[in-house]
Amino acid sequence: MKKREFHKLLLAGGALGLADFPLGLTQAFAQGTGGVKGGTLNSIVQPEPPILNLAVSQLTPTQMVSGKIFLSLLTYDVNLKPMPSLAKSWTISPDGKTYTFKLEPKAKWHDGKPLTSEDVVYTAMEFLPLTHPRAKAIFGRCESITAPDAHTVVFKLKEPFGPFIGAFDISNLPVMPKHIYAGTDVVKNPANLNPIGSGPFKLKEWVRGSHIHLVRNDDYFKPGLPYLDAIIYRVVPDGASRALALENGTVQLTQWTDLELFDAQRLSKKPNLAVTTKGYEYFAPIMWLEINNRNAPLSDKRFRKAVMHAIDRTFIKDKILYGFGKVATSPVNSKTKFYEPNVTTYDFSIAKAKALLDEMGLKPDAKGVRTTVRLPVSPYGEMVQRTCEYIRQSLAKVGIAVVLESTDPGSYTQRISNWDFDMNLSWLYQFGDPALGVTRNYVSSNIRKILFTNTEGYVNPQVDKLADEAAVAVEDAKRQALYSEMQKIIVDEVPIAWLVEMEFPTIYDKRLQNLVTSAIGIHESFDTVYFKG
Amino acid sequence: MNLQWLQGLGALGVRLAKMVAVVLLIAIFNFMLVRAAPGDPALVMAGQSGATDEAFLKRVRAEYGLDQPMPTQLATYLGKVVRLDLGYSHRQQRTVLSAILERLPATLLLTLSAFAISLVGGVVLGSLAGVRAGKLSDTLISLLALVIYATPVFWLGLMLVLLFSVQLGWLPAFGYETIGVTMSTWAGIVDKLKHLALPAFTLGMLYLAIYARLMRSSIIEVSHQDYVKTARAKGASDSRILWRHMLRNALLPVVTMAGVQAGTLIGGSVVIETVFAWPGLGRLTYDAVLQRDYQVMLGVFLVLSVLVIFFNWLTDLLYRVIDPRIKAA
Amino acid sequence: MTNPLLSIQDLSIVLPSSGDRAYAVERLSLDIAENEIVCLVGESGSGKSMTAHAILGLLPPRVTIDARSRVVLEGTDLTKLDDAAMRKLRGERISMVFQEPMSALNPLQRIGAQVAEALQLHNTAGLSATAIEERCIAIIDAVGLPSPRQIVRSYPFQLSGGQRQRVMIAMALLNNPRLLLADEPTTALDVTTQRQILDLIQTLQAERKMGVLFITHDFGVVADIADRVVVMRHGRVVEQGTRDAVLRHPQHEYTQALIAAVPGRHARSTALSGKTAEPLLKIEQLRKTFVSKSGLFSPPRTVVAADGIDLSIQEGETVSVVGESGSGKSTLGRMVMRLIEPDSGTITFAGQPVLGQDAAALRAYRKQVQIIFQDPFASLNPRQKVGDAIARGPMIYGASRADALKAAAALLERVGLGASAVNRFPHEFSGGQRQRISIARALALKPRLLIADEAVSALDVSIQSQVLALLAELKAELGLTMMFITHDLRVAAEISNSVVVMQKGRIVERGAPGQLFANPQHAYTRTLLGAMPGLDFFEHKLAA
Amino acid sequence: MKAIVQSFLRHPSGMLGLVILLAVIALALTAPIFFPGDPWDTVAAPFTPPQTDGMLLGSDSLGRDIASGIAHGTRVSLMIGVISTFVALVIGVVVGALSGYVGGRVGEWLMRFTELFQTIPAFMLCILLVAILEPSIRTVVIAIALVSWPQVARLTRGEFLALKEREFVQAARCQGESPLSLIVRYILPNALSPIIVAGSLAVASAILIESALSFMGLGDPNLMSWGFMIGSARTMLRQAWWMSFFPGLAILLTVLAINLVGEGLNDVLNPRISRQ
Repeated sequence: MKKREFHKLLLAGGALGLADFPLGLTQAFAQGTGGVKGGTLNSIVQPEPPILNLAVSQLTPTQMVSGKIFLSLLTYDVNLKPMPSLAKSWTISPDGKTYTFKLEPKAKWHDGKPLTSEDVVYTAMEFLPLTHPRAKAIFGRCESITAPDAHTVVFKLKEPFGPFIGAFDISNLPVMPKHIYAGTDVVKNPANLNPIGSGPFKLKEWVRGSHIHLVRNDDYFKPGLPYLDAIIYRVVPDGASRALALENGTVQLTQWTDLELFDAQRLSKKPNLAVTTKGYEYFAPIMWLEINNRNAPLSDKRFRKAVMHAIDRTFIKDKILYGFGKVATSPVNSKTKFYEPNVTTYDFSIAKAKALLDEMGLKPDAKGVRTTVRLPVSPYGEMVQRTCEYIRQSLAKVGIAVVLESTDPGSYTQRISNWDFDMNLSWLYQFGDPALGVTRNYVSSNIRKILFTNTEGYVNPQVDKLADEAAVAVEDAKRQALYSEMQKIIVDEVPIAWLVEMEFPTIYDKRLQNLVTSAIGIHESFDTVYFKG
Repeated sequence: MNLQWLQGLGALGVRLAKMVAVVLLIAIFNFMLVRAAPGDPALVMAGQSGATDEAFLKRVRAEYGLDQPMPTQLATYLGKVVRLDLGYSHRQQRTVLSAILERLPATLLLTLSAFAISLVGGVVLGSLAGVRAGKLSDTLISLLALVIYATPVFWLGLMLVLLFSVQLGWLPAFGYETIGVTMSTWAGIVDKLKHLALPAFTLGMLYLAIYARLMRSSIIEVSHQDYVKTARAKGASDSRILWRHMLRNALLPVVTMAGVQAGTLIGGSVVIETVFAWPGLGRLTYDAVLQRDYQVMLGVFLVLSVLVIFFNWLTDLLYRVIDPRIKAA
Repeated sequence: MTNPLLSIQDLSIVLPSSGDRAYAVERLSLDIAENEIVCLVGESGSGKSMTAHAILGLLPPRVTIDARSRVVLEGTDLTKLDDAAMRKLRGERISMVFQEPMSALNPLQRIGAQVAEALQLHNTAGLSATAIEERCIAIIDAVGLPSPRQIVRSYPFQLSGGQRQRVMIAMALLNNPRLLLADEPTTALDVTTQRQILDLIQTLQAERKMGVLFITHDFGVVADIADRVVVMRHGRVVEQGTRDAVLRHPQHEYTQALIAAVPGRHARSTALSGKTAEPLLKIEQLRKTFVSKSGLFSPPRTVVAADGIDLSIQEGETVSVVGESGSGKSTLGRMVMRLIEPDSGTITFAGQPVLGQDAAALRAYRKQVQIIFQDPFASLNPRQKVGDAIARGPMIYGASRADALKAAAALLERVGLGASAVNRFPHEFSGGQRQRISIARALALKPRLLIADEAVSALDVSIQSQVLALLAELKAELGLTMMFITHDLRVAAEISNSVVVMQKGRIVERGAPGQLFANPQHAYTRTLLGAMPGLDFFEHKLAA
Repeated sequence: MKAIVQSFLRHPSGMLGLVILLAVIALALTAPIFFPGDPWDTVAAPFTPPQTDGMLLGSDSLGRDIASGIAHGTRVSLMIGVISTFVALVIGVVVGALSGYVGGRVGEWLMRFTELFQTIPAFMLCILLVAILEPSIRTVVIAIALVSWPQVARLTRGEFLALKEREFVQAARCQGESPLSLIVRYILPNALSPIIVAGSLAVASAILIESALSFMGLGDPNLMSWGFMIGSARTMLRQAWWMSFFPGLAILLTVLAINLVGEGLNDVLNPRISRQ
């Protein structure tokens, strides 16, 4: 206990203005698994999250910052294999219907109260259904969620659900403190402003428009962790300023789309910086061009095939994504489970595209325009804008005139949800398993007037059947066969023009260790991250 | 004496009444404008926070009273405005007033310093050019003013960042203060000033050009007045005439223009706050507009309009200090 | 004559090349002695004002003094002095008073500060601030301003034109200069105030035995105060001599013409025309008060323009309405023209009521009554050809454009401008010519009543007399009835056969010019007559 | 009229502005000749610096020719400037004339309304209008017009109040001129010169506002305008300085030229200055 006391003294010393305590000294007292204690990690959060409570909002910036404050039962390594987090151990019944988790006994909330199975049950049964779109689809499949004792939680499924074991990460099940939220309006609960979690870091200060300052949680259940004293996420709206911040050392870590990709390419060659595209496997998004299957002539398969042929996807990968990506061949990302490589391919050939369009009887008019389509440009950054402009130029060459329509988040959401578009450039996360993140775009049951669903209106009963069967199949081999057949059919009908499997650069200061240790990469809790040398 | 005091009070009363009337008018104007937007706010709220089912949409509409007929919405809204309750921002998870008050000091700091830089700089350069009309220094200053006046303010900002913080590294490129490092109060102030330097200077430059050109023509105008000839006939030297007689009279039109320009100065802060990542109201509005956060949009518009009225009142005060006629009328 | 205080020899002032002539003043020589008032008289453009400015080195930029000129003050040639020496002299040995009192004082500075500045600049005796203050109060009292201590603390806008001119004089005399240059100091003032200022300058000059160079265009003023007279034309001296010599026996024919042009000296009609038929224009109990609100609580300021006016004008009669500024004479004219609506009272024209007419009646009325304004440069639309300006009237009442333009050309010919003026723009004409165009425009509609509001006040004396002669001719020829509004009794006497005197919105007296000049009844008429510059001199002339 | 033209020819800075302006207009007209291709096409590798691989001013992030973009952008920027100013002038003059000539209650309320517009921060109003009505060239023009008409209205009202009392207008009334012809034939021609000058300055500020809007991402995505080019270059400042430098320069030169011409016109049309 002495060492812990000494730590407190040290920290207290810091608060008393002895800020210039020689850093070297604190490092001498390092211990834990080879890590070096101390130091502040500066990074960027772009755009500024609306709220830090992961259960209320699942936007990427919230996940990244709150991933340090809240924990879930498990986390997943780069190959999506489950690893312990709040749950020390877990067992799955032979019939694949009962999942039992043993919780960490020493886990505590930031306000000192112990974390029990009651919190897990409350979060899954009452909190998430109110605020989390995918919660119902996943936990709705449970017959019951019970807490036999303070540190055991049992999930009983109605019928086996292959990917269920993959649903216990912080984006699906962030465990919430029951004693704070039970019985209140969770969305408006004041605790959302200074969230009480169980993770390695606590929120010290959030100055809107400027920065979010997290500090070490001393009662973290893993002894001696976390190594870092504090993490500061800075809000910098201007792209050039963000690149500058990394370059002059004001920040030591950037991720997702913090940097324009050409800046990422340039900065990754700096001696003191390193780059990795690992840590995004759980998301593994594909940038695609959603084509509204309802509007003629887009409803004709040949038109959509012509679109695939007309777009030079290697140019997009190299010139717009600056090499951060891989040409996509199927609705399932090559990093996600059950990916099927040999399906029909669409090479870049304007001649083939024109041939298909002629075959359809779409003749170009005097100005060479066969048809005009509308593409609402989503307001999420320069890269989207550039890609839409490139698509307009490419399709113009085969006679398809594309009109770009500027939108803001409000009107973009409304137009896509109401199917009021011809084409839509977008990307969705696959959450590691086709049943969680892929089929929702292609099964006819999910044609709904809401974002991130089968808004292109693709209907194929065969695909529906295959998707349902694969979801409940237990052995992986059986699921692989079903998903492979499904991918062959979808790729042939091209409801969506898949362009590039996106890779996001995480650029960080070379001295940072254990940065990317799981499939959710920089969303992880950073409890083992430290500065070496 | 109390007659004058009464008049002063009367004038103040009129100004306050005018301020309240204008604020209410702006509230109604904003309300109509914002509701004219094609997007349905409830859907936006749902879209943003991922919750996508109908029940959630209905709850949001009810919470915002979006389902009631327009007049009642307006009435409730105005009722709240008068009680300074600018509503609750779902997006920011807190009352609009707290969101605004948190960002207000940054905007005040930026606009007031830009206002000071532009007015003082403009007057000095303008009178210099005016006094030496036709000579080299005049043409130089006038040309510089014209060029700055014609430069897009954000481009100027970007170029200054390139020069001062990237190339020379003297000044920080963005942000409000160095975070995470606890500093003594004095170092803190210096740090804040260093952060304020570039944005305030960029925003100020544009208006400095405007005031310089205006001051120059005003000085030339005043130099033709008869009382200047009287002063020369008394044997006063040119510099004495400039300081004792010309400057004060020449300042009047510049100060009036400063009042009129107040609106555009605050408008301009939006661009500057984006380029320099300055956490002010300007950027809060820009984000609110893009995220369709109506409550924040209306709130900020009201506060900014009051800010403009405050600036007008400030310049009016400045005018009274310079021109005794109004007080003694 | 003792050696002169100031001697100007061969002064030539060179105008910038862009000017309309090379020299503003050519080879002018004149001397001013101690204890003497020298009047420099001439029409606008004669260079009289430039001369005064040249003495003090206050010429506008790009206007220079020819090297050969010499301006000697007590032995030192001012033209050779450098700026610092010149500054030491200005306001100390020579000081100057200007024409426009309303704009000659710094609006934002108290009177006391501006007067004291004259002393502070030349404080050789090292007086303390309080001593200077006392000297200021003394001089302000000396120029006849009431409660000097209060004047010292007030601002220029709180003083009348006359009071401000007194402040200017006080400022000029504070350092007991030997020479005072007065550049038309009374031209912008009312007749009565002008008289007080002229008396003030004379008394102060006599007390201090100063030399005064008094510049004016009004021979009446010359007659009143001048010891010696210098007559200038186009930058040259045409004649110089004592007042009586020059006025009684002018040698140069230009001087003779100028003196002849002084209005109000020809035979004046003494009796009314005697016609007692229904008057063309009858005004009964006309009232009008202007109310200006300045602040929410401050009392609104009211100005009474008409306080129960009764006036009737016979057909063919010329009635002149005389009064100082603020007497309401101009408002009366505008009310008859229905440009300003009276509060109460009635106006009847040719038996028809004028107020409250419907549109058609108003249009018919407008055709029969026309007006000529004072400022030649503001009474014509700069963007409109002269022919169109005249033709517009008839065209509105149905004449075709061709006929209207033909009539316009004839009218222009009649007023002495020639038909070719039709296609030219107003800025191509002089002040006098523009007034002729305004007259042509007024006559185009063949009106029965013509109102002339200060129609000649802005013109030089010689041109003034030509325009008055033209008006008289046209009136007789067309049988017009005329209401002539003016502040100058002499002009009124010249042109009209019945003079109405107005004060603060009320008619105080009416009579034929002869009677009025012989024995004025009302006290105010007497003060007006008394204030008329050069009255007794010209009367003697008349009498002799 | 001839005199005005002659004195303008002798006005150095005015002529300089005119020459640059004519060059810019010529560039707009001859754009399809010098730069035949579509400015949106990828014609070179991205981020080619100026004067390499035949790229006069370099290429942008998608390899589009910046020189061609500037040439084609000229037409759009000038068009936006001129049209929005025209609309602002029409509204401003009508409101100003009405409130100036009619005066009294109506005049007061019209002026209150104009002042109201000026209390709302102009650029903020622009952002709101454009964001709400979906960014397109039409909405940008409307927004700029709505933001710039108050200045014109204030100016016109001042001129009308002064001219209404002038003697030649009173004389015209006595000649029986109708109120409408008084305004059109007597007051407006004399009020035109300050309005023309204000108009020219308004075109300049319209172009600046359009570029600021595009910089904030609220420009029309289908139109290659200078503002759009700077907007798209915003994040690549360090990477490719030329992408934002040349369009910025184009804006600066055009706005400078318009201002010089405006100032020249003001000196020529405004006799007060000639008294100097």
